Amino acid sequence: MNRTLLLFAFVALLFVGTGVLQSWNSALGILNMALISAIMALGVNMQWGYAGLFNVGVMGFVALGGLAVVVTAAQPVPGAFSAGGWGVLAALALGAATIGGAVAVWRRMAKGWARTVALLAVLIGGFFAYRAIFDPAVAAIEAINPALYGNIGGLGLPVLLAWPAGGLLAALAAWAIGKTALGLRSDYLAIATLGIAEIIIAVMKNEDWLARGVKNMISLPRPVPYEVDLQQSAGFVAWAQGWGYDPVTASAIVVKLCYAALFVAVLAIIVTLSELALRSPWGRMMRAIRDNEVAAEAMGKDVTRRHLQIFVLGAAVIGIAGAMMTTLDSQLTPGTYNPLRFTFLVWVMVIVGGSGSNWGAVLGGFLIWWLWVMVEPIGLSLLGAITAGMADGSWLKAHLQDSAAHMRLLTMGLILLLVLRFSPRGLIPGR
Amino acid sequence: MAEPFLIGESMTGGYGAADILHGCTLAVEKGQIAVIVGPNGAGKSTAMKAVFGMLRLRAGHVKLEGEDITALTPQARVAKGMAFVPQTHNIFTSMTVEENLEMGAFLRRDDIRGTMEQVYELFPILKDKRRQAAGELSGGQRQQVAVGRALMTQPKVLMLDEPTAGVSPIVMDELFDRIIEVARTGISILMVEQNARQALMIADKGYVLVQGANRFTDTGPALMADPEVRRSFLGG
Amino acid sequence: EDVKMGIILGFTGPLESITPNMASGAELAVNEVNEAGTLLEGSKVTVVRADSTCVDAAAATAAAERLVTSDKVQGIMGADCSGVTGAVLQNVARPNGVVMISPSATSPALSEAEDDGLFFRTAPSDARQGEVIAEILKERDIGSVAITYTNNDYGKGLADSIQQAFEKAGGKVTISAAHEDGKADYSAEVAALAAAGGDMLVVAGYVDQGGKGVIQAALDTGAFETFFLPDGMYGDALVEAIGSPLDGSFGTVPGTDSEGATKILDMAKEAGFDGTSSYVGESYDAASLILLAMQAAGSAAPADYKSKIEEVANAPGEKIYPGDLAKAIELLKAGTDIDYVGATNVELIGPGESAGSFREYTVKDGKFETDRFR
Amino acid sequence: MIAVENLHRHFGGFRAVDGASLQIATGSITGLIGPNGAGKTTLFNVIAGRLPPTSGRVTMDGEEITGLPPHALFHKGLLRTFQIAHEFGSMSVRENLMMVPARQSGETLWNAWFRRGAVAAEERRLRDKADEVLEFLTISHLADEKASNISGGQKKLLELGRTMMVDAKIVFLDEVGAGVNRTLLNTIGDAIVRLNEERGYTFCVIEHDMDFIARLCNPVICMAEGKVLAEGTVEEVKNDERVIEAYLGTGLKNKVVGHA
Amino acid sequence: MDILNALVAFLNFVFVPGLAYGAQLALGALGVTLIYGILRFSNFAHGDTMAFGTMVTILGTWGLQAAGVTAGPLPTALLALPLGIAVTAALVLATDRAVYRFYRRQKAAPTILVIVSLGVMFVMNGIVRFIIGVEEIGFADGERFLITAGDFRKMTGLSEGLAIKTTQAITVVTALIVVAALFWFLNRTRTGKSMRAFSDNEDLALLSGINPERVVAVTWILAAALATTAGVLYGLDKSFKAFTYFQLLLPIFAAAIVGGLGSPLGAIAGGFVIAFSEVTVTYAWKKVATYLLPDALAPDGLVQLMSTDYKFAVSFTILIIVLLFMPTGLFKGKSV
Ligand SMILES: Nc1ncnc2c1ncn2[C@@H]1O[C@H](COP(=O)(O)OP(=O)(O)OP(=O)(O)O)[C@@H](O)[C@H]1O
Ligand SMILES: Nc1ncnc2c1ncn2[C@@H]1O[C@H](COP(=O)(O)OP(=O)(O)OP(=O)(O)O)[C@@H](O)[C@H]1O
Ligand SMILES: [Mg+2]
Ligand SMILES: [Mg+2]
Repeated sequence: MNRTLLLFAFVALLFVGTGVLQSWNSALGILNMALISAIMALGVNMQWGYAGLFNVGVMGFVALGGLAVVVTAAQPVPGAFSAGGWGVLAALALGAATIGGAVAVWRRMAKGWARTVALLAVLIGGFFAYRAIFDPAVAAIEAINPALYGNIGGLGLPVLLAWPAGGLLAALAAWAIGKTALGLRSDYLAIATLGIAEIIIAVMKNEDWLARGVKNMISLPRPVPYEVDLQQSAGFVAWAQGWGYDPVTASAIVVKLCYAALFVAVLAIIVTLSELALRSPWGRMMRAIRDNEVAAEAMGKDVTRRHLQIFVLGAAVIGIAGAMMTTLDSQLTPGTYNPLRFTFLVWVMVIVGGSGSNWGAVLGGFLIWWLWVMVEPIGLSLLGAITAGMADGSWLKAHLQDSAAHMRLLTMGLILLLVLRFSPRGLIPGR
Repeated sequence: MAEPFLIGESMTGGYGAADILHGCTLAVEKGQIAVIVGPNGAGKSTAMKAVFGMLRLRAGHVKLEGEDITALTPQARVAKGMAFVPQTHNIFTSMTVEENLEMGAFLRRDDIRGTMEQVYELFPILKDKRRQAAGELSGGQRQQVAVGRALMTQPKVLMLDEPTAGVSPIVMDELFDRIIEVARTGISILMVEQNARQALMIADKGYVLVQGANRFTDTGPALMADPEVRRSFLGG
Repeated sequence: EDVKMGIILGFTGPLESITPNMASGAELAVNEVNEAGTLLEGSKVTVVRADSTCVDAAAATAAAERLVTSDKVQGIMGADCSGVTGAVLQNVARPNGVVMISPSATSPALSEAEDDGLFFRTAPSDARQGEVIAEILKERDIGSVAITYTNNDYGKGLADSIQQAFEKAGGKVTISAAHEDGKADYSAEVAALAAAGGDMLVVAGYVDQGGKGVIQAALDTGAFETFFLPDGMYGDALVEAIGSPLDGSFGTVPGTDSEGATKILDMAKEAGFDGTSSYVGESYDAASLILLAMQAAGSAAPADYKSKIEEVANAPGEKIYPGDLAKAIELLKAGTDIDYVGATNVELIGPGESAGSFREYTVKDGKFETDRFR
Repeated sequence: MIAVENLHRHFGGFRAVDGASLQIATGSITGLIGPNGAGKTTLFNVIAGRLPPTSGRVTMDGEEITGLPPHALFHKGLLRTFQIAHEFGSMSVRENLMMVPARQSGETLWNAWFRRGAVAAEERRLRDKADEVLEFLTISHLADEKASNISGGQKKLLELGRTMMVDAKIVFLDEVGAGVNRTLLNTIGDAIVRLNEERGYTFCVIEHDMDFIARLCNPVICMAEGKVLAEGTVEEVKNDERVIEAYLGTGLKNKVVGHA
Repeated sequence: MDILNALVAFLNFVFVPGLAYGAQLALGALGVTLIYGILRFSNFAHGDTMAFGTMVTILGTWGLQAAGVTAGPLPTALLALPLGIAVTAALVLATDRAVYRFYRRQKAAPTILVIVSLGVMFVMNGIVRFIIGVEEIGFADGERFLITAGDFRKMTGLSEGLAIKTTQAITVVTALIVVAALFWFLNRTRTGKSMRAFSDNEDLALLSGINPERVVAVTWILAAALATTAGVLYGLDKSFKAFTYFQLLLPIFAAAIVGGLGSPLGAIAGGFVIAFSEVTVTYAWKKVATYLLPDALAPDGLVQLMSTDYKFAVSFTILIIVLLFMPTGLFKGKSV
C-alpha cells in the first residue's frame, strides 16, 4: 500500500513538474488523455488481469466508442435518413437475419451434404439480397454533398450520452465477437481479436455513409464550453483578470479542468466498481478461472459464460474511453487508429502497471501516457546532452541532430525496459 | 567411518524468506538404497532439490565422493553423474516418449540403444507408446517415463522423488526390483517414498523427516519395526 | 524580441520519410529571414519542431500544446496529416488563438471547420486538382482510366474529384480502389486494377509510399504501362527508383511558370536536401507567409497578424518568389503591398486555402519535363 | 446412481475406453482399479463431462447426462478430483476452498456492488467452513499460502478438500492417495467412510494402494485395456487370476533383505 | 473461350505474386514461430530485427559494389547476406544478454516478455533509423526478371503476359529449403531436440544436462539468420524501408499463428494462407471471365466478391474462420 501511494505520488510529481517547468496547459492536456488511457487500461486489465483473456483488439473497441459519438451526438444530415437510412437499416437487419439463419441451419440440420448446400444457399442468397438493398441506399446517402457530408448523420443528442452509448456499442460488438472467438486461447485469441479490430477499422474507413470514412468527421460537439466563447464573455475575462490570469490561458485551463472533472468522475466510478468486484467472490471466481479453467469448470463455474461476461464488460469500459477520447478530440478520424498506439500502448500500460491490479492499471495509464508524450522532449534533451560535447559542424553531430525525431521511440523503449527491469511483474503487481 | 558416497549435510534453506529445511542431513553409500519418508510438507522434496542444487542453501553443504559440490549448478551435477526425477513436472509433455528418453541421455556420447531397450523391457507399455507425446499418457505411464528418463543417464547416483506415486502394484514391484538391481551394479539410490512399507523393505537406510529436520534414522527394516514410526508415518 | 515558430510534422510514423524535407523547406524560409535580420525590429526567428506522429491525434495535441503554452510559439507551420491537423486546430490553436498554416492537409472538410480566421493551407484543394486532371486526360485522348488512391482524406478526396470530373467529361473510370500506405504487398490491388483495365492508371498516392509500390508492381506484372501522377506522386525519388519504364507517364504538380518552382529546387539543393520531395514548396510558403504577415502587421502576435495573411498572399502587389523574403520585408516596411507567389504560386481563396495552379509534366528520359501550366 | 453403458472413448485410433459398462450403486464406495493406462481416468473424464464420449451413454439416477458440461454436472451433485493436481496457483489455499460452493450470492456483480452486507456474511460462513476442512486435512498452517507453493502431497489434499466444501451426491476421487502420507491416508479413508455413512455420499475411488481399496471399497471394479475386466468384492477381485496377472502381480521377485 | 490467356492472367496476377508474397511472409513467420516455439513469447522486435539485418546487408552490398564485386545475374546482396546475419546475430545475442536473460531467470510470464520485446522493438527501431535513415532504399541489382511480361507475350504469342522476378523465384526456393532444414533440425538433431526440450520444461532440461544458455543462443542465432534472410529477400523484391518492415509484423504474426505457433510447416502454410486470401478473395475475375465466357456473356462489372479496400479484413476473416475450426492453427501449434 505504501509503495502504491509512493508511486502515485511520484507520478503526480511528474505532472506537477510538467506544469511548473512547461505549462499548466500542457500538464492538464496530458492529464486528460492520461485519464482516458487509465480507463482503457482498466478495461484491458479486466479482461487480462482478472480472467486471462488475451484481447489484442483494443483498438476496435476504442474506435467503436468513437463511432458512437458520431452516431449519438453529431448533427443530423438533412435528407440523409430519408434518402437511404431505412434501406441501410433494412439491409443490416437482413444481414443479421442471414447470419442467424445460417447458424440455425448449422445447428438444426444433421451433418451431411444437405446441410452444406442449405448453408451455402442461405449465405449466398442472403448476401445478394443484402447487397441489393444496401448498395442503392448507401449510394443515395453518399450522394448528399460528399465533400461535406455523404454520411447518414447523427442523432444530435447531448454528447455526454455518447459515452454510455460508446460502452454499449462496444459491448454489443464484444458480445458477438465473444460468442464466436472466445473458444480460442492465448495468442490465437490475440490474433483473432486483432484481426477483428482491423476489420472494424476497415469498415469505418471504407463505409463513408457511416461516418464519412477516411474523410473524417470534425467539429463534433463538446460537453464543455469553447475557449473562444469564454474569452469573449465579459464575465469570464473579468474573473480571470481578477485572479491575475491572462484570459486566453485561463480559458484553456478552465476548459481542460472541466474535461478533467468529467473524466475523473468516470474513472472514479469505474475504479470503485472494479475494486469492489475484484475483491468479492466474483473476483475470486474470475481468478480461479484464469488460473485453471479445467478445475474451475469442474467446480461448477460456467467458464464460457464468465469469459463472455468479462469480455463484454472490459470492452464496454474501453468503448466508454474511446467515446471520451473522440469527445476530447472533437473529431473522428478512422485513419488514425493503429494497433501500436491503441492496442499495444494500452497493453504496455497494463503490464507496466501490474496486471490484475486496478490501481496498477490506473498508474500504468498515467505513467505511460505521460512518457509517450514526454519522450519527445526527453529524447531531444538526451540528444542535446550527447551532442553538447561534440565539435560544431562535425558529421556525427549533424547526423545525430537529423535523427533527433527518432530518439522519441528509442527513449520510450529504453524507459520501458528500465521500468520493467526494476519491477518485472509490474509496478503494482496484482494477485 | 569413511565418508558416504553422497551426503547433504545439515542443510538449511528454503524458497523464500522462511526456511523449510532445518539442518537436515541425508546420505547414501555407494551401491545402497536410502529412503526418505515423512508427512506431507515435511520438506522431503525440498531436501532432494537441495541435494541437487536447485535450491540455495543458507547453511550446510553437499558432497559427492568426498568432493564439495555445494556451489555447482544442477547441470554440472548431472555431468558429475547425478540423476534426479522430480515429484512433479518430470516429463517433457510435448515430446514423444522416445525423445524423452533420448533427452535423458543427452550428455552421453556412446550408443544409447542398449539402455533404451532396457528401459522398454522394464516398462513394456512405453515401447508401445514410444511415438506418442508423453503428455498424452496416463498418470502412471508418465511416472514410468520419468523414471525411464533418469535411468537413461546411467548415473552414479539416482535420486527419485516418489517414483511409484500412481503406478500400479505390478509395475511398482517391477520398479523396486529394478531399483535393487540397479543398486547392485554399484549405483547409489536416494528416494522419497510414500509407499513407505515396500520402500523401507528394500532400504539400506531410512530417514524420517519432519518439519525439515531428521526425526528418525536407521536401517529400513529397523524403522519398520519401530511402532512409533509405523503409527505416525507409515499408516500403522 | 525574438519570434518563435513551431513546426509540427509527423517525424515518426507513416510520413516519416517526407517530413524531414518538409521541415527543411520551412526552415529555408526562416534562415532566409534570419540572414536578412530585418524582420520586425531585427527579431531573430527560432524554430521549434514537434512530432505530430501523423496518426496519433492525442500525441499531436500534446506536442502542440507544449509548443504553444510552454515554448510560446507565435505561429505553427503544420500539421501534415488531416486527422491530426484538425485535432491540433480545435484543441490547441483555436483555444490559444495561434495561427496555423498546413502545407499538406487537403481534406475538404477542413474548409468547413470553425477556425476563427486562424487556419490556412498552402496545399491546393483536391477538388481543383481533380478538374485539372480530368481536363488533361481528355485532351490527351484518354478514354478510360483505373484509379488507385491512398486510403486517407487526401487520396479519397482526390480520387473522388477526378472520377467526378472525368466522368462528367465523358471518360470512363473502370475502377477506383484504395491502397493502404506502408504495407508489404500490393499484388491484390494491382490484380484488381489490371482486371478492370483502362488506358492508364491514375495513382493518387504518395511518391515514397504505397503509390510507388503499386506502380512498381503494375509495371512488373505488365498490368499498366503509363501512369498519371498527381502532386503526391511528383518526386525524383520515383524516377530514380523505377527508371526508364516510367517514361511517358505524366501528371500534375502545383506550380507556376514563374521562377518560383525552380528557385526552390536550387535553394534546396544548396541547403543539401531534396527539393522535389512532396510538399517542400508548400512548407516553404507556409513558413514565409507566417513571417511576412507578421511583418505586415508589425507584430508577432497571432491576433494581430492573422488578418494580414491573405493580404500578403494575394494580389495586388509586388510579386515575391522564394529567395525574395528579404526584399519582401523591406517592401512591407516601406508600406508597399506585396503579392506572395512563392514556390507554389500561392493564392488564398475562400476559407484560407490555396487556389492552386498546376504544372503539367511528362516524364522523359528519367526527367520531369514541363508541358504547360494551368 | 451412475450407469455407464457400452462407453467408448478413442484418441485417434487408440481406444482408451473400449466399450466399458458398469454401475455405481447409490450409497456405495466403489473402487476402480486397473493397470496404468487402463482407461480409468479417461472414464472419469467422460463421466464428468470433461471429454465427450466417442459413443455410449452415461446416466445419473436414470437421467441421461452424457456430454453435459462439467459445471452442469457439478450442479447436479457430481464432483471429481484430478489425478494430476489442478490447484488455482495464484490463490491462497483457503481461497481455493472458498471458491467451490455454487450459487454464492457474491458471484454476481450486482450483489458484489450493492449487497455487500449479505455477501460479507456469507463469506464468513464459507471461511469457517474452509478452515474446518483445512484443519481436518492437517494443513491449516498453509491457509494463507499461495497454492502453487505447497508440496505435491498437500496439493492432493487440497483436491480432496474441495469436494468437502459442498454437499455432493457422488464424488469421483482419482488417486487421492498417490503421494499422500499413509497415516494421513488412513484418516482420509475414515472421513470417506463417515461421509458415506452419515451423509449418504456415493464414492467412486481410483486407487493403486490395495490396502486402501480393501479397507473402503465394496464393490471393486477392475479395468484393463478400456474394458471392465472383473467386478465383485475386494476378495473376489483380488483373487481373480486375470487381475493378478494384469494388475497385482506376485510381489517383489528379488530377495529383499541383504541384497547388497 | 481462351483458356490459355485466362490461365496466364490468373497466374500472372494472382498465383505468382501470391506465391512470392506468401514465401516472404513465411520466412518472417519462421523466425517468429521459432522464438515462440523455444523461448515461448511473441517477439515484437522481429520486424525491426529484419530491418536491422537488411540494413547491415545493404551496407555490405554497397561496400561490395564499391569494390566492384557482384554476383553476376544474382543480386549482390546475397553475397553480403552472411555479413548481415553475423552482425544481426551478434546484436540479438547482446540483446538477450542485456535484456531477455534477466526475465528468463525470473521466469517472467510470456506477456511480460512480449512487452519487453516491444521495448526492444522501439530501441532497434531507433537504431535502424539512426544509421540508415527512414527513406526507401532499393538495393536490388543483377537480372531483375527471369522472364518479363513482354518477353512472355512475344515468346508465346498470347495477349497476356507472365512475369517472374528473379527475387520471387529466390524467395520461394529459399523458403522451402529453410523450412525443410528447420524441420529437420528441430526434430532430428540432438541440438534441435534439446531446444524443444528446453521450451517444454526448462527445469527438467536442466536436469538432463542441457545447457540453457546454449539453447537460447542457438535459437537467437537461427532467428537472426531467418530474420535477415527474410528481410533481405523482401527488400530485394520490393525495397527497404524501415516503416514497412515494422508494418510487416502484423501479417507475419498472422501467418505464424494461423499455421500454428511453434511449427515450421505451419509458418509456411500460414504465409500462403494469408497471402492468397489477400490476393484471391478480392480478385476481380472480370478479365479471366472475359477470356473464358463467350463474348455475349462477358461481364460488365468487375466480378469481384469484395473490393480491395477490404483485403486485410478478408484475410483476417479467413484467419478467424480457420482458427474457429482449428483453434491452435493448421499444424496444431503451441499455446502458453
Ligand atoms: N489425450 C490423449 N491422447 C492420446 N491418448 C491418450 C490421451 N489421454 C489418454 N490417452 C491414452 O489412453 C490410455 C488411458 O489413459 P488413462 O489416463 O485413462 O489411464 P488410467 O487408467 O487412468 O491410468 P493410470 O492408472 O496410470 O492413471 C493411456 O494409454 C493413454 O496413453
Ligand atoms: N515453490 C515453493 N515456494 C514456497 N514454499 C514451498 C514451495 N514448494 C514447497 N513449499 C513449502 O515447503 C514445504 C515443504 O515442501 P516439500 O515439497 O519439500 O514437501 P514434501 O515433504 O515433499 O511433501 P509431499 O510428501 O507432500 O510431497 C511445504 O510446507 C510447502 O508449503
Ligand atoms: Mg514431495
Ligand atoms: Mg489415471
